[in-house]
Amino acid sequence: MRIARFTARRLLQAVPVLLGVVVVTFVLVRVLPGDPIRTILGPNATEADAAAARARYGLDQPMWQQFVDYLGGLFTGDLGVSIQSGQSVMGEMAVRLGPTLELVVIAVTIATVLATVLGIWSARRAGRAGDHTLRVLALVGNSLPEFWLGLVLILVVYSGLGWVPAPSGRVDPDTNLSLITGADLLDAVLTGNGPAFASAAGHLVLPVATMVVVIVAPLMRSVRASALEVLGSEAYRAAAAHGLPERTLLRGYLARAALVRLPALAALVFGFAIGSTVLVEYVFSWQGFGQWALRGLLFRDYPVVQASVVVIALCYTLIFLIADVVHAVLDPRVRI
Amino acid sequence: AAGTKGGEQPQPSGAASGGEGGALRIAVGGYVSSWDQDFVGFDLTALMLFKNVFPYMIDYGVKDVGGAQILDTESIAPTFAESFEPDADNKVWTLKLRKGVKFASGNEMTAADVKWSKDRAFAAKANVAGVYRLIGLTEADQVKVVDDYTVEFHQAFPSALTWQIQAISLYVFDSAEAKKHATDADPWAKEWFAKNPPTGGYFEVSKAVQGQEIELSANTGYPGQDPARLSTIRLTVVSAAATQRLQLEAGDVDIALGMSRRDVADLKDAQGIKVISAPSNNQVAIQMSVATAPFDDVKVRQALACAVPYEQIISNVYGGDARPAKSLVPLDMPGYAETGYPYAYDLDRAKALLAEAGKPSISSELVFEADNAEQQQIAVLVQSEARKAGIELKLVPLDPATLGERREKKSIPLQLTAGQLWVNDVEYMLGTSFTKGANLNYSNYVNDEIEKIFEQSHTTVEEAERLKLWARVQEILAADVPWAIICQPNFTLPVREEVAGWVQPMDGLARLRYLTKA
Amino acid sequence: MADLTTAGEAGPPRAAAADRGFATTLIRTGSVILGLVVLAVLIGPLLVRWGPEEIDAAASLAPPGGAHPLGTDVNGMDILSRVLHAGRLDLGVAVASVALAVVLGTLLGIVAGYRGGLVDDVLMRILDVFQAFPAFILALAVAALLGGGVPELILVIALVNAPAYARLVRAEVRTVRELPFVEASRTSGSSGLGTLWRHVLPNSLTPVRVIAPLNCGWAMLTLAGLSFLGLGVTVPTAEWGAMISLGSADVVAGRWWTSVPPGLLLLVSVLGFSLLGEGLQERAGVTR
Amino acid sequence: MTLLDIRDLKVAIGSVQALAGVDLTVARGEVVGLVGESGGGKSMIARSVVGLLPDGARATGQVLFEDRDVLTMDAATLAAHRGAGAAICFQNPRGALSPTRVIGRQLTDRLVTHQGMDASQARSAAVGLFESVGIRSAARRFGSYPHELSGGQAQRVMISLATGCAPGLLIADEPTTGLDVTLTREILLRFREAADEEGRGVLLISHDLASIARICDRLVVLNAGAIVEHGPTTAILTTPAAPYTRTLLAAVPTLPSPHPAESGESAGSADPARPAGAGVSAESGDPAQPAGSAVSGDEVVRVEDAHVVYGSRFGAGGHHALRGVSLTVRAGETVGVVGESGSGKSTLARLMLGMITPSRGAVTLAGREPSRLRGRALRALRRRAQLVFQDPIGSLSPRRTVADAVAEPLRAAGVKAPERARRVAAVLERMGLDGTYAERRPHELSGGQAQRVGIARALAGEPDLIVFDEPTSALDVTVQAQILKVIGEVTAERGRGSVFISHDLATVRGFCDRVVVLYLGRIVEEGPVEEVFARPRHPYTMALLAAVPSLDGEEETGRVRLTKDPEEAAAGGGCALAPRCPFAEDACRTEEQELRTLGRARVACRRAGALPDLEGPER
Ligand SMILES: Nc1ncnc2c1ncn2[C@@H]1O[C@H](COP(=O)(O)OP(=O)(O)OP(=O)(O)O)[C@@H](O)[C@H]1O
Ligand SMILES: Nc1ncnc2c1ncn2[C@@H]1O[C@H](COP(=O)(O)OP(=O)(O)OP(=O)(O)O)[C@@H](O)[C@H]1O
Ligand SMILES: [Mg+2]
Ligand SMILES: [Mg+2]
Repeated sequence: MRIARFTARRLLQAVPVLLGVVVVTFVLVRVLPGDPIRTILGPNATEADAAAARARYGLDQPMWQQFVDYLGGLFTGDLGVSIQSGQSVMGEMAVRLGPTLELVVIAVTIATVLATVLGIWSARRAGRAGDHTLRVLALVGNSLPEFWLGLVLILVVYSGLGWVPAPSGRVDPDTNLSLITGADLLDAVLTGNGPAFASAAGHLVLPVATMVVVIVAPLMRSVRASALEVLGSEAYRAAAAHGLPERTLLRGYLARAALVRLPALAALVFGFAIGSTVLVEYVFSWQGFGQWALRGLLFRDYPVVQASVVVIALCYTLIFLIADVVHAVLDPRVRI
Repeated sequence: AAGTKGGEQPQPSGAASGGEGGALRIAVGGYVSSWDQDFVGFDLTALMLFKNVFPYMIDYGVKDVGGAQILDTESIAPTFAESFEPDADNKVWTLKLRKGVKFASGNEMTAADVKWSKDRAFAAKANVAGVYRLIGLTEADQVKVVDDYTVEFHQAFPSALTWQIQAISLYVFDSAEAKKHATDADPWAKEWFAKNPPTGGYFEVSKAVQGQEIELSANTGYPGQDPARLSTIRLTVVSAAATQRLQLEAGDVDIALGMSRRDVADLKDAQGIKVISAPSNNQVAIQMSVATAPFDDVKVRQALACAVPYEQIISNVYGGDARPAKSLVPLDMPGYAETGYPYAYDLDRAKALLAEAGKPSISSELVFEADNAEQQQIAVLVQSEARKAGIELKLVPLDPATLGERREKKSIPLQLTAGQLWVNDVEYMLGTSFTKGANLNYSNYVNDEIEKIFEQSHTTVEEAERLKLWARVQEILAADVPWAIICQPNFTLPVREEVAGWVQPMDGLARLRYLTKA
Repeated sequence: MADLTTAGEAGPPRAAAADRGFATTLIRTGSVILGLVVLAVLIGPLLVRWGPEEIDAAASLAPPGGAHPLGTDVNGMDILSRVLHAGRLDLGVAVASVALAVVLGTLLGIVAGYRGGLVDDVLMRILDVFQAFPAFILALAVAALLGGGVPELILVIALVNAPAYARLVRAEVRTVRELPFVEASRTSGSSGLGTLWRHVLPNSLTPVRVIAPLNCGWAMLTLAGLSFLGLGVTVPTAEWGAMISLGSADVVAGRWWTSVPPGLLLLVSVLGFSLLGEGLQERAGVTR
Repeated sequence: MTLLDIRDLKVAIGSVQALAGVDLTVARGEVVGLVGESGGGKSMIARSVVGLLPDGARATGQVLFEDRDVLTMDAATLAAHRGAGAAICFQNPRGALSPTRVIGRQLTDRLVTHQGMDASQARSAAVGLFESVGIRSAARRFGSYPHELSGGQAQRVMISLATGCAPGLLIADEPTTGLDVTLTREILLRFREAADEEGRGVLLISHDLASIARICDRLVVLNAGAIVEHGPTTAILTTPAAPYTRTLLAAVPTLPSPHPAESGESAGSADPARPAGAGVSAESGDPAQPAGSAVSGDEVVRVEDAHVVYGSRFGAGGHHALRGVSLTVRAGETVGVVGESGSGKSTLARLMLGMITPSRGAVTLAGREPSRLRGRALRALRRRAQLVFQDPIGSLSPRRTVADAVAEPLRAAGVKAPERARRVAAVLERMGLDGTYAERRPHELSGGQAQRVGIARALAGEPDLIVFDEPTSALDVTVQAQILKVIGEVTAERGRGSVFISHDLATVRGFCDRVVVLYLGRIVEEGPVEEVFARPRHPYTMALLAAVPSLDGEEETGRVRLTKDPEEAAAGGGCALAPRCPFAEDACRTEEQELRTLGRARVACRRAGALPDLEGPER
C-alpha cells in the first residue's frame, strides 16, 4: 500500500520531467538542420512533391499546431507515423524495444548477480591476491570499448571456435517463433518453443557477454565496498563476537546489508547500458531500439526521435523507481 | 512489423523447407523500412526487394560483357505483360496483359489493377509521379483502361525515354486485395501496404522476421520467360561489414551485399569465395557549384580538376577495380567521347591555373555522406593533394537529412557524388543533372546552348542526330568543368563458389531470379 | 562509465592497512601508466617522421616495418604518428571535458543543494530531462547546432557527465550544510556566499576529486564510442576511437596493426585512469 | 577458579602501546567496574577477552577464561568461547545492532547458536527475554528493525542479545553513554541483576565513575593502558590512593551543594565552576530578589510566547519543537536551560540567535527583531549573538585553520586584516592557546582545545549574548572541568548576557543565576538557581534532580522517578508530562498548564503547591 502510494507520487513527479523531455525534443529536433522529407523523396522530386509529402506528415502546419497535435496523440497513445517507413511509430517501437530491453535486462541482471557474488567474495578476502586480481581484471573489462570487445569476441568465439551462431539476427527464423513481446527469449518461453529458446539464447551469448564485461566493474566495486563496510562495522563485529556461525553471518548479517547501495547503481548502469546498446546492436546486427533511434535521428525522422527519447526517459524514470523500491525493501531504514 | 505481426499471412509454405543447405543466403545491410514502394524512403535494400516481389510488367534483358552477365538497359522486354508498344507517334503506349496471371490472393491480374496502381502513384506524388513527368505523364486520366487486359498510356509528348522510364515504374498492386484494406481516411491502403509484402512478382515473401530475415520463395505461377531458378532465398540482415565478411568466409551466407571495397579486394583469393566483377555506369565525381565563389571561376574549377589524384584513388580506394572516366557522360552510355574531360592529376598545372585566376590559395568545404567509408577515403586523398596545390579543403561529412536539405538548397560549394543514372541516355542525364533547375544539378550549372540542345533532344529520335548533339554537349562540358569526374568503379560482389547466375544490375537492384546454387 | 554513486565508501579498519597499501599501489601504477602515456604522446610525435595526416601514396595498409614502424592505415597514413597525435587529442578531450563537467556540475549541485526548496526541485527536474537524452542524441544536436569539432565534443561529453556531478555535489552539500561548522559560520554573521565559498564548497568536493579520474577514462570511451558512430571527430583527424572504428574491419582480414595500437593505448590509458581513481577512492574511504 | 583472569596483558598496535601490562580478575556473581578516560584501553581489554583484537594488534601475556588462554585458542575453540563463554554488550548499541535484520531474528540467531533451541522455541524464548529486559509489547517489537528503537530500547536489546548467548561473563562496554540520565539507572540495574540472579560475572566499563559506582562490587581504574588502582568500590571512592583516581573523582560534577563554601567536600574540587570573586554569586545569593529580575542590566534578548514548528518535507504536519516559550536575558546575567534530549533546548538557542524565525511570537535581540531584517542588517544583528557548540571539532571547518575560524566573525564585521590578526591573537591568548595553535587545523586539536577555539570564536566579535549549547557533553570528564572553568570566567563578565544549555542539572548549578526547565517545548519551571534546586516544585524538575548520579552510591529511593518509556508516552490534551508523571490526576490530562508564580520561581503544574512531602532535599 505504501509502495503503491510512493509509486503514484513518483510517477506524478515524473510527469513534468517527461513533459519537459517532450518539449525539448520536439523543439530540438526541429531546430536541428536537416530535412526529413528530402530523405524520403527520390532525387527527381519537385517542390510540389515535397510539399505533398510534408502535408502527408502534417509538417506544413505551424509549429504550435504540430505540437498540440503531437501532444494530443501522446495522450491517446498515438506516437505518430514514421516519416522513413510510413508505419506507425508505436508498432515499430514495439518490435524494437523488446529485443533491446531483453538484452539490457539480461546483461544487467547477470552483471548484478556476478557483482554480488564476486564483490562479497572479494571483500572477504580483502587485501589478498585474489581480491586484487579480481578487481584489476574488472577494471580492465571496464576499460574496453564495447564495440571493440564485441568484434573481438565475434572473431574468437564465432569465427575461431564456432561456438555460437552467426552474429546476425536474434533467433533462427526456422524455429518459427511467433512474436508476442519482441523479446525472443521471453516469446519462446511464452509459446513453449524449445528450439527457438535455444537459438535465442545462443544468439544472446556474445552481446550479453560484451555488455557484462563492460559494466560489471562499478557494480562489483560498490558491492565490495559495502561488504567491507559491513564487515568492519560494529554490528557485524558484534555478531561475530557473539560467536554466530559463518553461514548465519553471511546470510543474515552480511549479504543484505552489503547490497543496499546496489539498486541505485544498477539503475544508473541500466540507463548507461540502454545508451550503449546502440554500439552493441550494430556490431551484432541486433536490430534493436538503439539502432532504430539513431537511424531516426540521422534521418530526422521526427516522430521516431521524439518517441525514442520519451521512451528512454520513461525507462529511466521507471528503473529508478524500481531501484528505490528495491532499496527500501533491502534497507529498512529507508522511508518511501 | 512485417509479416507475422500483421496477423495476415504469410503461411510458411511447405516448399520453403529443403533444409539449411538448399536455401541461398544473402547478407544485406539493413531490413526493409516499408513494403510500400509508392511511399518508401530511398532505401536500397527495399528497392532491390521490390524488383523481385512486385510484378513488373517490363524489365531489362541480359547481355554478356567480357564474361560477365549484366543487365542490358537497351533491350527492354515484356515480362509479366504480354506486350508494351507505342503507336506511330510514340505518344500512346499500349500495355497488353497476359491472361491467368494471379496474385497470391488468387485474384487475377487485370487492367483494373494497373489503373489502380497508376492512380495510386499519381496520388502519392512521390517516386513514380516524379519520373513520369519526364515522359509527359502528369495526370491520372492519361492512363486509360481499354479492356480487362489492355491499358493505354497517353503521353503529352513523344519521348525516347518511355521504355526506360516505364521499366522502372510499371509495377502493379493487387488492387482487389488493397481495396479490402482501404478506408476513407486511407483510400490507398497505405497502412496495410507498409506492413504487408506485395505479391505476384518472381518471388513471394514466405516469411519475414522483422529486422532479421526475409525468406523468398519462387512464384511458381510466373507465366513468362526466366522464372526464378531457386525455390528459396533468404536475405539476412548483417549490419556490420566486418561481420558480413566473417559470415561469408564461414559459409553462413552465400552472398554479401554490403561489404567494403577493401574487403572485396581481399577476398579475391580467399578459399571457397569468388568475386564477381563487372563494369558499371556508376559515376564518382566532385560537383563544384558554379554559382558559389571561388568555384564560379572556371580556372579554379580546372585547377581542382588537376589536383585530384585519380590514379591513387582508383588503386587505394577501389583496389584497382575502377575505370578512369574521360567524360562527364558515363562510359558505355551511347555517345560517350574521350574528349569530354581533358584533365589529369597535375599539381603544377593546378597551381598555374590558380595563379592565372589570381587566387593562389583558396579554401572551401568538401561535403560527403557521413556513413560512406568510400567517400570518406576519397575526400581524405583529395584534401591531401589539393592542399599541395594551394586549395585548403575542410571535410564536412553530413548525415542524410542535412545533406538532403543542403542539396535541395543547392548551397554546397563542393561535394562528392556517386550514382548511376536509371536511364542510360544523355538526354536523361541532361534532364536530371545539367539543365537549369534539374534536381541532380548540384553544380547549379546553366549553359544556354546545353538548354537548347536538351530542348531539341526531346523530339530528336534519330540515333545519329542524337549522337551529334551529345558530342557537342561534351565539348561544352569539357570547357566548363562543372564536375571533377573521378572514375567509374566496377561493380564487385563476393559470393561463395557455389553461387552462379549473378546478373549485374545496371540500376543497382539485383534480379534474384537468375541465381543458382550448386 | 559514469558511476558516481560509490564515492567515498568507507573501508573498515580491519582491512585498512592492507588496503591502504594496495591503494597506494593502484595510485602509483595508474600514475606511472598515465605518465608514460602522456610522455609518449608529448614527445613521441617529435620523433616520428610522418605527420598524422600525411599520406604516403605508395603505402596504403602497409604492414609494420620499414618506413612505417607500425604500418599504415587504408589512407596511407602512418599509424605510429597517428596513434601518438591521437593521444594528445584523447587525453586532452578527456581531461578538458571532465574539468568542464566538474565545474558545471559543481555549480549546479551547489546551488541546488545549498538553496534547497523550489530552486533545488526545478534544477533537479531539469537535470532529469537532460539525463534522459542519450549521449549520441546530445552529440548530434550539439554537432548540428554548433558544428562538429573538438570543442563541441568536449562540450557534449561534459554535458553528459555534468548531471552526475551535480547530483554528487548536491548530496554532499546537503550533508555539509547541516554540519555544525556551517551553522557556526552563519551565526558569525558571514554572508551566504562567504559561507558557501569558505566552508561548504571545500568540504563538499572530496567525492568529486576521487571520481574525476575514473570519469576521465569513461570520457575517453565515450569519445571512442561517438567516433565509432561517426559522431566524433571528422576525418582525417587522428583519434583513437575513430582509428579503431576505421580499422575494425581490417582486423577480420588479419591486418591487426590498424586498430590494435590505438585499441591498446586506449585500453591502457583508460586503465591508468581507472587504477588511479580506484586507488583514490580506496584511500578516501579509508582515511575518512 | 576465577572466571576471568587476565595476567600481564600487553597489546601493541603498530607503535602504540594500547595496553601495558594489565592484571584483572572477575569472578562469577561479581560486578567489576573498569573506569578510565577515553582511549585508556578499556575497550581493548574487552575485545581481548573475546579474541577480537583489531588487525595488526600484537598481544602478549595471558587472558585466562576458565583457565584456558583466549590468546592462544584455535579457531574452533575461540568460536565456541565467543558468545557462550564471554559476550560483550557493545558500546553504542545502535551501531552494534545489524540494521538490516529485525531484532527478534538477531536474538534467535544467538539462542539457536548457543542454547541449541529450534526456531519456534527460540522465538518464544526471545519474546520472554525482551520482556525481562523491560521492553514493552515484546511480541510486536520482535519484528522491529534497530532504527525503529529509541536509544534506551536499543541498549536493552543489546543486553538481551548478550545475555541470550548465556555467557559466563557479560562484558558491558559503556552501556549508558549517550543515554538520558533517567534511563541510565534503569539500564545499570539490569547488570546487577545479571550478576545476582543469573550468577554471571559482569565487567562493566565506563569513563564515568559516578554513574557506575553504585552497582559495582569492585572498581579497577585504568590510565593510559595500565591499571593504576583497584579495590572495593567504597574504598576507592572514599580513600583513593592514586592521584589519577583523585582527578577522576574531582571531575565528577555533583549536585548536593549549591555553594562550594557550604559543601562538605573540599572546596573547589567537586564544584568546577564559579571562580572566586565573580560577582554573580553574591547577587543571586540574595533570597529577597524576585524571580526573573536577578540582574538589572540592559535586556539583551527577549523571547515572547515563541512557537517553532519544523515543517515536514512534504506539506502537512511538522514537529512542534517550541510551544509558547517566553524568556528574557539581561546583560551580566547567566541563564541556564535544562531539559532532556529533544525538549527544544537547541531550538531555543537558534531562536535567540536569529537563525530561525518563530512561527508565532517574537524574538528581540539587542532591541531589534531579526525576523524583520534581511541581508546585511540581519547579518550585522546576528553578530550580536554568538553560539558555542556541543560538538567542538564538528563546529570547526576541517579545512580552515584555527586563526581563520576565530577571525570569521571579524571578517564578517569588515574588520581589516592586521586588526583582525591582532584581535584573534588576543582572544586565543585569553583562552590559553598560544600562537602555535593559530595555524593548526581542527584535526590537530584535542576536544578541549577545540572547544576553547569555539569559545574564542564566540568572544572574538564581542557579542552581547553568548549561548553555550551543551558545550561540554562531548568532552572527556577531566576536560569538562577545565572547560566549565573557562565558561565560568566568560559568563562572569558583566557587559554580556549568557545562556547555558545542558541536559545535566549539576553543571548548570555552578554559575547560572536563573534556570529554565524545558519539557517537550514548554517551560515547566523557572526561577533563581538556588530556589529551583533547593525546592523543585514541578515533578519533572524533581525527576531530573533525582536522576543526577552521585558518588555516595546510595539508592535515593525517596525521589521522584518518571515512568520508563518516554517514547511511548503520547502527548495528549493536557499537561505534556501527565502520561509519565507519578502524581498525575485526571485533571492533569485535560487541562493545559500555565506558568504561575510560586515563591521566587514560576511553575507550570497545577499540583505544584500540593506536593510538599516530596519536595526538596529533606526527603
Ligand atoms: N583499530 C585500532 N587501530 C589502532 N589503534 C587503536 C585501534 N583501536 C583502538 N586503538 C587505540 O588503542 C587505545 C585504546 O583504545 P580503546 O578503544 O580500548 O579505548 P577506550 O578506553 O575504550 O576509550 P573510549 O572510552 O573512547 O571507548 C587508544 O589509544 C586507541 O587509539
Ligand atoms: N531541522 C529540524 N527539522 C525537524 N525537526 C527538528 C529539527 N531540529 C530539531 N527538530 C526536532 O525538534 C525537537 C527539539 O529539538 P532540539 O534540537 O531543540 O532538542 P534539544 O533539546 O537540543 O535536544 P538535544 O539535547 O538532543 O540536543 C526534537 O524533537 C527534534 O527532533
Ligand atoms: Mg571504548
Ligand atoms: Mg541540542
